[in-house]
Amino acid sequence: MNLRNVILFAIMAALLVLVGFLQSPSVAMGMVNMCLISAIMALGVNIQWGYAGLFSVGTMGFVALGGLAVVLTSMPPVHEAWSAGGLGVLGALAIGVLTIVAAVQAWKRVPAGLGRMGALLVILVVGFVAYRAVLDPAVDAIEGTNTAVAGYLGGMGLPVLLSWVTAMGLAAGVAWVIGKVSLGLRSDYLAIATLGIAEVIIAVLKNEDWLSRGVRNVNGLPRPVPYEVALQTNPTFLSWAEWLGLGATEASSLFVKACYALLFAIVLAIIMWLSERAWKSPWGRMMRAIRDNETSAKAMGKDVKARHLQVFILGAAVCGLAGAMLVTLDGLLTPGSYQPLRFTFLIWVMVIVGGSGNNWGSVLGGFLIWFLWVQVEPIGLWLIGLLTASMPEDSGLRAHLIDSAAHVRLMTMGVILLLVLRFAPKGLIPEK
Amino acid sequence: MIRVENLHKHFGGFHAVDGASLHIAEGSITGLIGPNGAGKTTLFNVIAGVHKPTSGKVYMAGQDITGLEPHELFHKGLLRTFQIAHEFHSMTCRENLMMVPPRQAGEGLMSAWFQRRRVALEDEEIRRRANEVLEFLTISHIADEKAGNISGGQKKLLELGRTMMTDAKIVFLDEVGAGVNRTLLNTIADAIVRLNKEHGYTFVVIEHDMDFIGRICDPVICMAEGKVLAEGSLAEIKSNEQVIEAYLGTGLKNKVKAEGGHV
Amino acid sequence: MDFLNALVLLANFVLIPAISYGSQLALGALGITLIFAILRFSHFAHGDVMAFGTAGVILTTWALQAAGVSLGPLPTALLALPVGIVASAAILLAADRSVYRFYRKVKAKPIVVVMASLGVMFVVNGLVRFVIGPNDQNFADGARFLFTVREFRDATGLAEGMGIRISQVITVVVTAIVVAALFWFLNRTRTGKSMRAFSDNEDLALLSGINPERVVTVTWLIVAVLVTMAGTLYGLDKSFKAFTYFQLLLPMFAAAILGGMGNPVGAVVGAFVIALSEVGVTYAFRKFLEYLLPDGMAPEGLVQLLSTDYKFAVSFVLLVVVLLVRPTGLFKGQTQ
Amino acid sequence: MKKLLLTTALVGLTASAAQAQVNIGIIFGFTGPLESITPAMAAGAELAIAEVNASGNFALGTVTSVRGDDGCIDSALAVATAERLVTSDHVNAIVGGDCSGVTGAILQNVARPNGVVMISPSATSPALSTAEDDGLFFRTAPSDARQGAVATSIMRDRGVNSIAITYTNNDYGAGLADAIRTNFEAAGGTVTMVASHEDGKADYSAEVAALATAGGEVLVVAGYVDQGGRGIIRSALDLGAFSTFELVDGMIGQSLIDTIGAELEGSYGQLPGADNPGTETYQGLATAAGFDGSSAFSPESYDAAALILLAMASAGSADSAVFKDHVMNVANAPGEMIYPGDLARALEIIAAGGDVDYVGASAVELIGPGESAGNYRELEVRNGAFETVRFR
Repeated sequence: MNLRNVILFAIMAALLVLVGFLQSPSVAMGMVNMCLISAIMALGVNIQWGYAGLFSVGTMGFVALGGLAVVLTSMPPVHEAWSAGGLGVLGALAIGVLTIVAAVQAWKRVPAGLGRMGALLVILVVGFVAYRAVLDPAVDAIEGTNTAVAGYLGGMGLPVLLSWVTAMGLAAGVAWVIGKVSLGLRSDYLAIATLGIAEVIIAVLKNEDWLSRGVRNVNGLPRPVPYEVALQTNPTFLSWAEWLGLGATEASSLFVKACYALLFAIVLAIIMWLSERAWKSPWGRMMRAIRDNETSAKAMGKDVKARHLQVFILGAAVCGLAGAMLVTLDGLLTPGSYQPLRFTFLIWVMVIVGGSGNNWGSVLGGFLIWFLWVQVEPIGLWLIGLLTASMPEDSGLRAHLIDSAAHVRLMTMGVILLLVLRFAPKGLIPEK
Repeated sequence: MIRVENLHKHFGGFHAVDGASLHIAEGSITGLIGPNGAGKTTLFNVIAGVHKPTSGKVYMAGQDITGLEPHELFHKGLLRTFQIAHEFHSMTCRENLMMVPPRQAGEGLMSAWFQRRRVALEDEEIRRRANEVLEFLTISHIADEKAGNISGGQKKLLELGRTMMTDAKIVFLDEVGAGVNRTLLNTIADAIVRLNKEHGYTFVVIEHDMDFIGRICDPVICMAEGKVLAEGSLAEIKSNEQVIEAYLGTGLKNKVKAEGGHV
Repeated sequence: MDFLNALVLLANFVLIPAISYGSQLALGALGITLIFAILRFSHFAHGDVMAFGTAGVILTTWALQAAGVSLGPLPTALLALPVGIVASAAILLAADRSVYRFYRKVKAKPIVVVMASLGVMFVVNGLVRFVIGPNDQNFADGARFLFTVREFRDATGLAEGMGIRISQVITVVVTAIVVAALFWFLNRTRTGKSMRAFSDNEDLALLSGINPERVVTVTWLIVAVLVTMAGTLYGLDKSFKAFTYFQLLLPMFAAAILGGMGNPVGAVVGAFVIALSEVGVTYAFRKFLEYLLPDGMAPEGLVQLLSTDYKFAVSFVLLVVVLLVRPTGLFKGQTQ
Repeated sequence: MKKLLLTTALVGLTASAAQAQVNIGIIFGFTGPLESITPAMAAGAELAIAEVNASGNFALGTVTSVRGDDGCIDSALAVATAERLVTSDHVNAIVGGDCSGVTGAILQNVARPNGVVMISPSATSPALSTAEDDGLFFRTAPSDARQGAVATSIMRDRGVNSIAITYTNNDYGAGLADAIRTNFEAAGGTVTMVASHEDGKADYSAEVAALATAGGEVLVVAGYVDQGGRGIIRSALDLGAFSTFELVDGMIGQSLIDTIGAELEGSYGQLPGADNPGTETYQGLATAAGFDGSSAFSPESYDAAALILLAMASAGSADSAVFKDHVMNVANAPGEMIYPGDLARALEIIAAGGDVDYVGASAVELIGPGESAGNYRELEVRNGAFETVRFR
């Protein structure tokens, strides 16, 4: 950390403090929370891109899987649904896995040619038909149970913080499969493939209602911190608030946000500690070598494929963790809210603007870009307000401009990305 | 040490290596010469696992190593350098050397995170070895330079240095002398000979500079059009009719091509 | 008769929609593949540039309609095409001059240019909404059908019918003409040949006296024609909406890669494969089988391989499988 | 960076300068999938506010409105926006959000913690009926559970025995499709297929092809008027798959008829609303103000804003904790019926200690957990326009 970086972070902190004064402390704290989550997502992408040069744009999928993990871990199980079709779903999933294993074995064992194609086809078709035959009735039974509030299998009813761990596991597991299949592709193809796979993950989340209610959303996820409303009626808390000279509402809102911020900051600190330590160790040296020159690294005995898979999984796990934290903060899972623009490309902007290959850069990028993502709209509205102040009230152009204000946000992101790429291609905090 | 049997490598219709067979004796410094496009580099690439051969076999110490991955061959003691230097440009010269030793404890994430002391001790040892190598190659003064910023000849030295960071048995050097000034070339030649004598490395060297070949190599193998043409001492090769014709023929062709605008 | 019915059924619900959708994708995918062949990067701003060009066409169409200009049964938008092409050419060249050219000069890695195209995507995305707003815009006029399902049924006496829209005919015809013209241009004209030479081997082409900036400019101009055509045809056939055009990016890329990135023939074939698989794999074949199978053997369920929820997943699974088996796509694409 | 600081500072200053007044936050998805209908919704809410300001009868001061973007599907953005509006712009109440998912997120993460009243004009998910809300959440749109029953009775009365359903793939569409399916099957009808469609996709032939094979006398389209729903209808007509459509509230809009044309004749649907002259009045007002009042959920938005202001007037306070208990009173009988354009009169009556029954543009009648009772108009497309057949 040199002086320049300290100053950059100080400016960022000052911006947030300024928001606290000019808008409200509560807004600032809310932003800090989202900034922390964004920073972790950016670290996840940085592990894949900055460490290993993997152009994976499937971030959204892993973030969404993290969200799914929260539901699967922390929601109470729906016993009704389990007895209606739980076994059927598990059976169908087992059939699905068996089919894939059989297909892979056939691919490996049967010599290439028509025989292999035939065997594969038979295995896949039979497996698929069996899978659907077992799954469909079970799913219908599950989704038929009290659809308005349940209609899914529920979770395991474990503490919500545990879901942050399962989120990493889930994302890592899926990343292992994706990585096995697609890491051999060259960069642009890998990008499109991961972009598509992320969309497929979202489609599963949206349409497999038995899993997490699909687009019906899961509301009321348990919280790791107290509820504001409970605090507002808690005499001890109220006396604290009074002592601090804050209103009950404001104090409770700030307190809850501070609790979250503390949790998130701890997670971020752990990840940073692990990342920095790894990056400065022989492991990091090896990864930099692989990123610099794959052929040469191979010739020097490094197993590039295995290492790529390793960082891909690590990055995915970190993104999954961030996704779980996000859903925990929101208190609900809305699969419809996962959009590539917001959960993949915006995160990439964070990494590039911050400085790829540099952990501190990613953190700064996460903070700064989230800050702008939220603040550009009011600034844009204000600017357009200034611009149009002299226009007559009923001017069509004025109305058009005001309606367009919200779109300034995307344009700003684009302009920032282009400027950084052009004039500071290594980002605000370059890799040393 | 290395036996190549009837090796073919085809790219589409182009037969880069077309039935080459050769044997490289343990402890030798074998020179591999031949006109441009003779298939020398492709042969290297196939032996070193970069390309899978179309047909044919490669044996190392009697063991079939055909089609193994480069990193697997590395662990068997087979190393190679590249025609165009493949340095790790964003790393310092010392780091370029330090990344080489295989099975470093610190390359495992768990050790990197939680066995700091063990990793540090091991790394200290590797650093010491890297410093020795730098000393040996007389490039200690650039140890902390980014490898992307050093001169072409220094990069070649660095590549040679990397092969010294592990217990190599056989090292393939692809055009070590290309674009290297006379002084550095001599340093490289000295280093190769010393490594051969003191550490028992076997070398296979592709090089166009006949003085260089003549100074360190015996025997010399000449390739042309994907086949092995002749083998023997440099003097023998130089007087071989077929070799002269192969060089002259393509030499003329090359001249014509160059005038036609080929780079 | 049953056989004919089955055939008409399939044509109406699968083949005709897939062919017109495939044609629109083909034009978009051709643009992507050309940019990749000449400039060597994946152009992520493609969908939004398409929306921009189409917005130009729409605004002009409205002006023409207001002025009372009409093409009779054909949509007025065809007249407005040149304006849209100029608009998209302007934005593409502006992006090239202000963004991409710099990276060409410094010989940046392709991935950096891809990132820059992401930036351009964000900017154009906002620009389109400034120009025409986020709303759905309808600008099709003229006759809608060549013949409708009912007309077909009445005329042939079959139980099943099929309809063909004017917009579908225009789509297929225009696509055929544009693709043919493009191939003629690439194979027969001097500029086209130099583009192909440039794509095959940049260094060699430079030595033989090809002006790279000219090749690049011509490429952008062709891409402008292709995207505006694709966007306008798509808008005529369905409707215009900025967000939808952004969404088209994925199937267009899938088509280009499936066919072999950098290979124009591949892009066209890939587009049709994607379109057919999206419609075909999720089609419920019950009625179709009812016609073909003997009585009593008709299936109970819908005979649908995959729910329509996953229709685009089909193209991606296909894409990944093809890439694994043939990393350069169905037709040999570029590897670098 | 310096400039940025400056602008942020100024934004903050303008916000604090407005503190002496009553502030209403308008939070809709100005970007995202609903971006095309939200301007008319926001304009509706702002129309009500302008009317109250113009009346001069609002004792609590001038009402200003602040727009905020919830992205419709980006709950993190929605929460950040709402947080900013509530704690920085000090809004006294929120009109919004638009989509049920983000509405739930704002309710739980901002409105409840800060004790701010929220009236959503368009979040119709049944799940919101049972959400914890501390009496702060209302909606001028009825829950979809009710619409399912209404749609079923409309179709059964017309003698329809089998239907196929397609819904937009979000909580609104899915909830509505569930409600219609359950009701229709309970009423003895057959549902041949329930298939979702994604909004904003390139092509809907696959969905229509599957639905066509499943068959059915009527295709129920539970989507949005200028989104996938329209694409489905267009495609279904072109392919000759269906000729009659049952349209849910999100599908009702003149623009549908304008783009589809005569082929839509005879299709029918339902829209929240009682036998209400207010609807027409509202559309007149909207046209005069320069926007389309028939756009989906625009009347409900007007009503949401109007209800908030009348409740404030009735309570004599802009404090949510106080006026939240007055919302139901002003919305329901007894009292003088209030229609769009009558807000000045309503304020007078309230000031004089009288009672009002706000009917508004969408026939507001709040029941149970503070949601619209669910009076519906049955509409049919006749002569190129939606005509009201009867009220249910």
